[in-house]
Amino acid sequence: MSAANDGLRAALSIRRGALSLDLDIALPAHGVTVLFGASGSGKTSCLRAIAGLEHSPGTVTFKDACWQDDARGLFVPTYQRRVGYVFQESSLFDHLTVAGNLDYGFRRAGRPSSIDAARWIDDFGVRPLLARRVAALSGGERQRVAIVRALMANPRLLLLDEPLSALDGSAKTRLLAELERLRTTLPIPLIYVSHSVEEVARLADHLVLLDGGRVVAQGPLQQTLARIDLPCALIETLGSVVEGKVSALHRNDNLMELAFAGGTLCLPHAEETVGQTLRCRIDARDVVIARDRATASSALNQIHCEVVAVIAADHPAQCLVQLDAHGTRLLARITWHSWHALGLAPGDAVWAQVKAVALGS
Amino acid sequence: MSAANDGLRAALSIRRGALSLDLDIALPAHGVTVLFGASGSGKTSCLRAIAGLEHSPGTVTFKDACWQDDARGLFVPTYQRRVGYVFQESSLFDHLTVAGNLDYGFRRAGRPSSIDAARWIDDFGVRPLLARRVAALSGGERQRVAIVRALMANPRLLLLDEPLSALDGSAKTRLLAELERLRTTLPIPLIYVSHSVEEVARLADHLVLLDGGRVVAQGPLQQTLARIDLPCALIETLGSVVEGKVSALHRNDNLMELAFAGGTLCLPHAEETVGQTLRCRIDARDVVIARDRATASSALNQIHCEVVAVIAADHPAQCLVQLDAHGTRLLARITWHSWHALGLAPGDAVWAQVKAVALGS
Amino acid sequence: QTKISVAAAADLHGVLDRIIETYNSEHPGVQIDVVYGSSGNLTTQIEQGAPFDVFFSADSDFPERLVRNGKAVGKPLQYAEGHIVLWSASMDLKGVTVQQLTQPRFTRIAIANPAHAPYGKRSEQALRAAGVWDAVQPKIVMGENIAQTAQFIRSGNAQIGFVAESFARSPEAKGSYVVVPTSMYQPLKQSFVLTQHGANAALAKDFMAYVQGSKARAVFVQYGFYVPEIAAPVH
Amino acid sequence: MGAFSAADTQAFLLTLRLAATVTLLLLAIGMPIAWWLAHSRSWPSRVAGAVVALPLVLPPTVLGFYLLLLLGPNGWIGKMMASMHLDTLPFTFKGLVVASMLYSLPFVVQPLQGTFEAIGRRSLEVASTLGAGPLDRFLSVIVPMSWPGIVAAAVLGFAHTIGEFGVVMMIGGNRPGETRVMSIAIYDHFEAGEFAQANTLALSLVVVSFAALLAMYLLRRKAKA
Amino acid sequence: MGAFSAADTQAFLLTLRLAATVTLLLLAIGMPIAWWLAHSRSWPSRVAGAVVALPLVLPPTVLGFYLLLLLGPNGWIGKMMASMHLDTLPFTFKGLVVASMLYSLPFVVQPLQGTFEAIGRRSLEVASTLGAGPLDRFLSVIVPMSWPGIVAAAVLGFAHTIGEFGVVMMIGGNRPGETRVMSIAIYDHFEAGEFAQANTLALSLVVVSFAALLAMYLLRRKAKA
Ligand SMILES: Nc1ncnc2c1ncn2[C@@H]1O[C@H](COP(=O)(O)OP(=O)(O)OP(=O)(O)O)[C@@H](O)[C@H]1O
Ligand SMILES: Nc1ncnc2c1ncn2[C@@H]1O[C@H](COP(=O)(O)OP(=O)(O)OP(=O)(O)O)[C@@H](O)[C@H]1O
Ligand SMILES: [Mg+2]
Ligand SMILES: [Mg+2]
Repeated sequence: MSAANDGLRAALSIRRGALSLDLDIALPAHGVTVLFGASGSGKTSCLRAIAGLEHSPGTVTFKDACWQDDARGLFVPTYQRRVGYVFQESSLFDHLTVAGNLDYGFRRAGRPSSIDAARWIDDFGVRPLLARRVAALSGGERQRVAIVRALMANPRLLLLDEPLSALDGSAKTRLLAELERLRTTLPIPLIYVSHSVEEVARLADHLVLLDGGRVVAQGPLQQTLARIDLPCALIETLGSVVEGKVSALHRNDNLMELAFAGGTLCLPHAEETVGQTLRCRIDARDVVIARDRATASSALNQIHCEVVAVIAADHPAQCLVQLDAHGTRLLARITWHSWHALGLAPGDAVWAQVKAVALGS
Repeated sequence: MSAANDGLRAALSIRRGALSLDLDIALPAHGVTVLFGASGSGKTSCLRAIAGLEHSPGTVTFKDACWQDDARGLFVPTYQRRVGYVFQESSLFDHLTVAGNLDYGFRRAGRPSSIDAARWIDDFGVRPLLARRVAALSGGERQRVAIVRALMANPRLLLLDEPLSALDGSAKTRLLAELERLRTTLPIPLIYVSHSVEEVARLADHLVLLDGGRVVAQGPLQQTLARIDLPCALIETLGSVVEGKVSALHRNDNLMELAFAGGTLCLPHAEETVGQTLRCRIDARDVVIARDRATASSALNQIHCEVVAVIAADHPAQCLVQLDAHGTRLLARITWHSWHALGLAPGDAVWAQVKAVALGS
Repeated sequence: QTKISVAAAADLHGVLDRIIETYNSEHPGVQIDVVYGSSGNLTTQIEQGAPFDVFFSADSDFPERLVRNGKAVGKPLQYAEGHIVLWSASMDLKGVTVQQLTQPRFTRIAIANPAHAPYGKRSEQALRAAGVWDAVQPKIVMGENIAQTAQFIRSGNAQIGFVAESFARSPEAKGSYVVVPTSMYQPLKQSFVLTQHGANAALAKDFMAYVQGSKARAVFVQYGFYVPEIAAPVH
Repeated sequence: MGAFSAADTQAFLLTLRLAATVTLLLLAIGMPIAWWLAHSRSWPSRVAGAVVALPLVLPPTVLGFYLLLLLGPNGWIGKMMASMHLDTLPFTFKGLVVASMLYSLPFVVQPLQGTFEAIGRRSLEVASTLGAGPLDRFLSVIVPMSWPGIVAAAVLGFAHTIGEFGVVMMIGGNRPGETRVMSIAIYDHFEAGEFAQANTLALSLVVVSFAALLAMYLLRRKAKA
Repeated sequence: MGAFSAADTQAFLLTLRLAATVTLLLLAIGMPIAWWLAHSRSWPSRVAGAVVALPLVLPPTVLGFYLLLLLGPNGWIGKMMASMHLDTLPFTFKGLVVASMLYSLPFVVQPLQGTFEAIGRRSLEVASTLGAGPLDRFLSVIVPMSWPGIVAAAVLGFAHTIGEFGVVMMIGGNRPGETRVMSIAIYDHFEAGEFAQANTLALSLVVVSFAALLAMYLLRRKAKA
């Protein structure tokens, strides 16, 4: 992978208790890489090894710097790697105020003028919290402070370990939106650990899939999602992601249209503007396949597709059908009964029906 | 409510920090009551007050016994109330083996012959664990032991505080199935705290809804679900529950049919047998409304209903439509756009379409 | 040099303070610090380099040990003779003899530890001379030094005990005492010696000379000591 | 190394007996005190905490001296005991036990308090729901769960009692078989210039105490691991 | 109550000076030791834990006596110091400082160890990712986070040094202004039968120590709340 030369390259053999993970990854120098895997698959261990918090045998290089090379006995300690790290659970310093926390890394980075601290503080809504004691923050506020603190330390690489996992519904939604905004403006690469498909869909440019102690796939998002050789549970979990541009707003109905190569999707509208690029994840179980276009149905979205492949799903009654809509892959989970009843076969032209409400984020 | 006389009656005024909850509940002497509410709504506080672990002003009576009556200065301590309590997080005694934990309450209850300890130990798969140290158990195993321990103490009332919340996917699924089995055989009333709709659907006979510091609704499950005067977020979260009997198995397709007053649902089959009573929850977002019966579609289930009412959903583009299928209430979330496009109005006859895969539990 | 340091046996509490007071009134501007303790302990400390200039022991053995070890210079000189008395804070001891200590009214008899305290050794001698040493064993309680022994008696925890006469005669002492005949034990040749540390201290030598002089002798007598070549105090 | 004389052996055994007695009694009274200190946030409990710690900082001779006055025939406790036809405590084994208990109290209470603080209320609540009353909960939950802390308390109390000198010197009276404990015997040997015997005795004391401490440390680490 | 004589005042001030010096020095050397004991699971650290605790259980007079022999002109440390043209330590303020440090070491190390054990590695890892090196982490994370434990260690070390008697008696030599601390002065007053002065002095000692302990207890509770 050509990205390897100017991004992060890690070849590590991680052994911790029951965990045995052979990692060999090459990540691009820009954008968000999501490390995706089930609980216990070793995501955190991997991130800790990259940050130098744990020493597993192998090599790690980042851009022009070699961080670890056991053959040469080289191991750069964490504090010299300039990696930002946001931990899975809150990890603010209790003995400092919010402002003191933010300044901790900022001061040690020499308070560089290249860091627009004020902007981040505003972007993440941290300004009203500055004078507060850490104990008086909610879970969402704590994670926001932790992210801004990491950013202000002027890192060359930002690592986030499931920053949303400890948050409840609304706090999660809000912080995810803020991270989505950060994604478009951040000048450094970001590695984001997650086991949430929603987070993958919204943030990932690049995807690394961990399963059963190894990297089962890595690469740009759409390419990785389209692979049919992965375990079906994984394919199913991932679903499909449609990326397009907002093409029209129907303010009366609070709906908008998202245009992509395969057609148009109609989905609930919040604050998006026309022309904005948007991603939309479609769960395989929300897709209905029909031979004909339906009329007089509340299923608003009907997309003309071609059947590409079918594989068995994890439940014996069901199968996963991969569809192609002018280059965008869609995934539908249906019963084998329907597959046979509709007489489907790869190459057939069908309609994929998706309710607009299923797309509300 | 007539059940009040022979079940639990609690009138308590619970004040703890930010929480201010005025509780007035009357629960039947049999079956499972689910206390449902968002995180922080005071479910745990409520259970603790009933168990006597916390003393909030008010009265509590259970069957013929008065447990608390502040007017008379009466407060029966927990250990004399004979309530079983399964805590939200694991609470086994570390210094005892599994067998020691089970025996703790059993011995104190006088090892009554009326308790069929062996059956519970087998039902919950605890037998292979008996000699283990508690530290060597997984989360799911710990909760199973905690439940059996509580049962073996011969309680008159069993309280479970989100026993599944600390478990991950598969452990949760398995234990939920075991609780479902317990529900049908348990001779004592059970109060189950949860904020999971799945658990409500599968376990509740009786429902108490907590919101904003008060009981917003209480009563038998179907009656409570049918109420349209509740906050729409709550209605939507609850969805609908269809209870019926398995009427046919299609082993080739791994599907089965569930017959209920309003028709038949086709859904994935696991180990159910014909004649078995089954509950099936239907998420409002999985229901499509159509004027006509669809043909050549993978949506297997089409149920003839009448539109009962419509209310605004929490997203301005959407509405919740309440449908009636011969006495069973169904709920559909659709866009207002579709509502108008289909020209729907209360009293209209429509088809509710549900994918079979959406019903896989 | 205007300052010296003196180590002194515990039975000199009071008397030595008084002598230093009178010495100071004649030699204003000099300072003499006194440290009281058990003679054995002080001897060990001097052997380990404690910066005392003069050592007042309760007997002559400890000063001789220092001279033998080269930790003191010159010969030990006797400054007084120490006698023991039977003392009680609560009982009238008129007519009581050492032999009578076997009587049941004396449940606890305090003595200094004969193993190392000079006054303790003399108490043992007196009890042996009276032939009651073995008989009174169960009643014996021992102090680590003579001052602590006095404490047992003063607080009433021991009804009776052997102490230096100076304790029984001190102004604060309550109760009554009887002298133990010197025929029953060997009076203590309380001696002092110039330590190596103080070998070159003119003030130390001057003070030692003063202690041997008549004014100091009078104070010793006043506090219940016997001084060679001077008539014994009247009881 | 000097030999272990019969008198020294007696002092050694007496010391062990004293330490064992004091440790057992202190555990019995220390547990309720420690539980109270661990779980009450009231004003009196805070003051009591400082009072219990006081023997840590009092010179033992001072403590011993006041005890001598207090327990003696003229002290108010001594008078009280006399009026109840009890012997006064100074110069007796019982007296040493009382004084040592006072002296070693903080060494027993503080480790107990530490473990008790670490036991959450949850385990007690669980026991309640399983039908255990207050005393039952103490015996079946608190005691077994705070085992490492109880061992630590016992070892510290034991070792500290073995090592005490000042208090014993003040109120003991050095009576063989009754109050002549090892620390006193060692000191006597020093004063008499019998360094060889002193060394032997001191060494045996150090070995016993160190073994007890080491056992505790190894145990504590195990409990943590 | 007797009056506070000039000599007593001197002893009082000397005691405070000694306790303050010892406390500061002990905090400085106690912190690294406590950190090591708290975070190492190696065999040597466990043995070291027991060694550090040893002064808890040694009779202070025994400790003092061996120090006297070791530090005196014939002891090997004394000889070493003499060969380096340093004064020997016994009977000097410096000597008292050294002896008191040894004696009070466990009282400082143990509370420090307790708080250090409570600080997880997480905070240090966070500091690393924010660019803080090892010393920086110690000063900016460990010290402020273990503040209550440091206060407890300081108070206990201070109070315990104030109260020590046996060691000081053996190696101090009771020199006014140099080694005559309060506990010795009180004992002297006792021996001389000057109870009024003894009481006054003992009371002032108890008041100082108790105030320190009480402050610590109140602080500790606050920190927990
Ligand atoms: N310090 C350790 N000692 C022993 N085993 C460990 C240790 N750290 C990790 N493991 C093992 O490694 C496995 C993976 O841990 P890791 O935290 O990296 O997983 P994860 O993918 O981050 O999981 P999650 O999504 O739950 O955070 C764990 O299940 C555990 O068995
Ligand atoms: N001991 C307490 N001190 C102060 N506030 C408390 C205390 N216990 C509970 N509360 C308050 O009561 C609220 C409700 O607590 P409770 O645990 O009963 O909620 P819950 O419905 O069980 O929530 P969850 O689903 O998260 O368990 C909490 O948010 C908290 O503000
Ligand atoms: Mg993780
Ligand atoms: Mg709760």
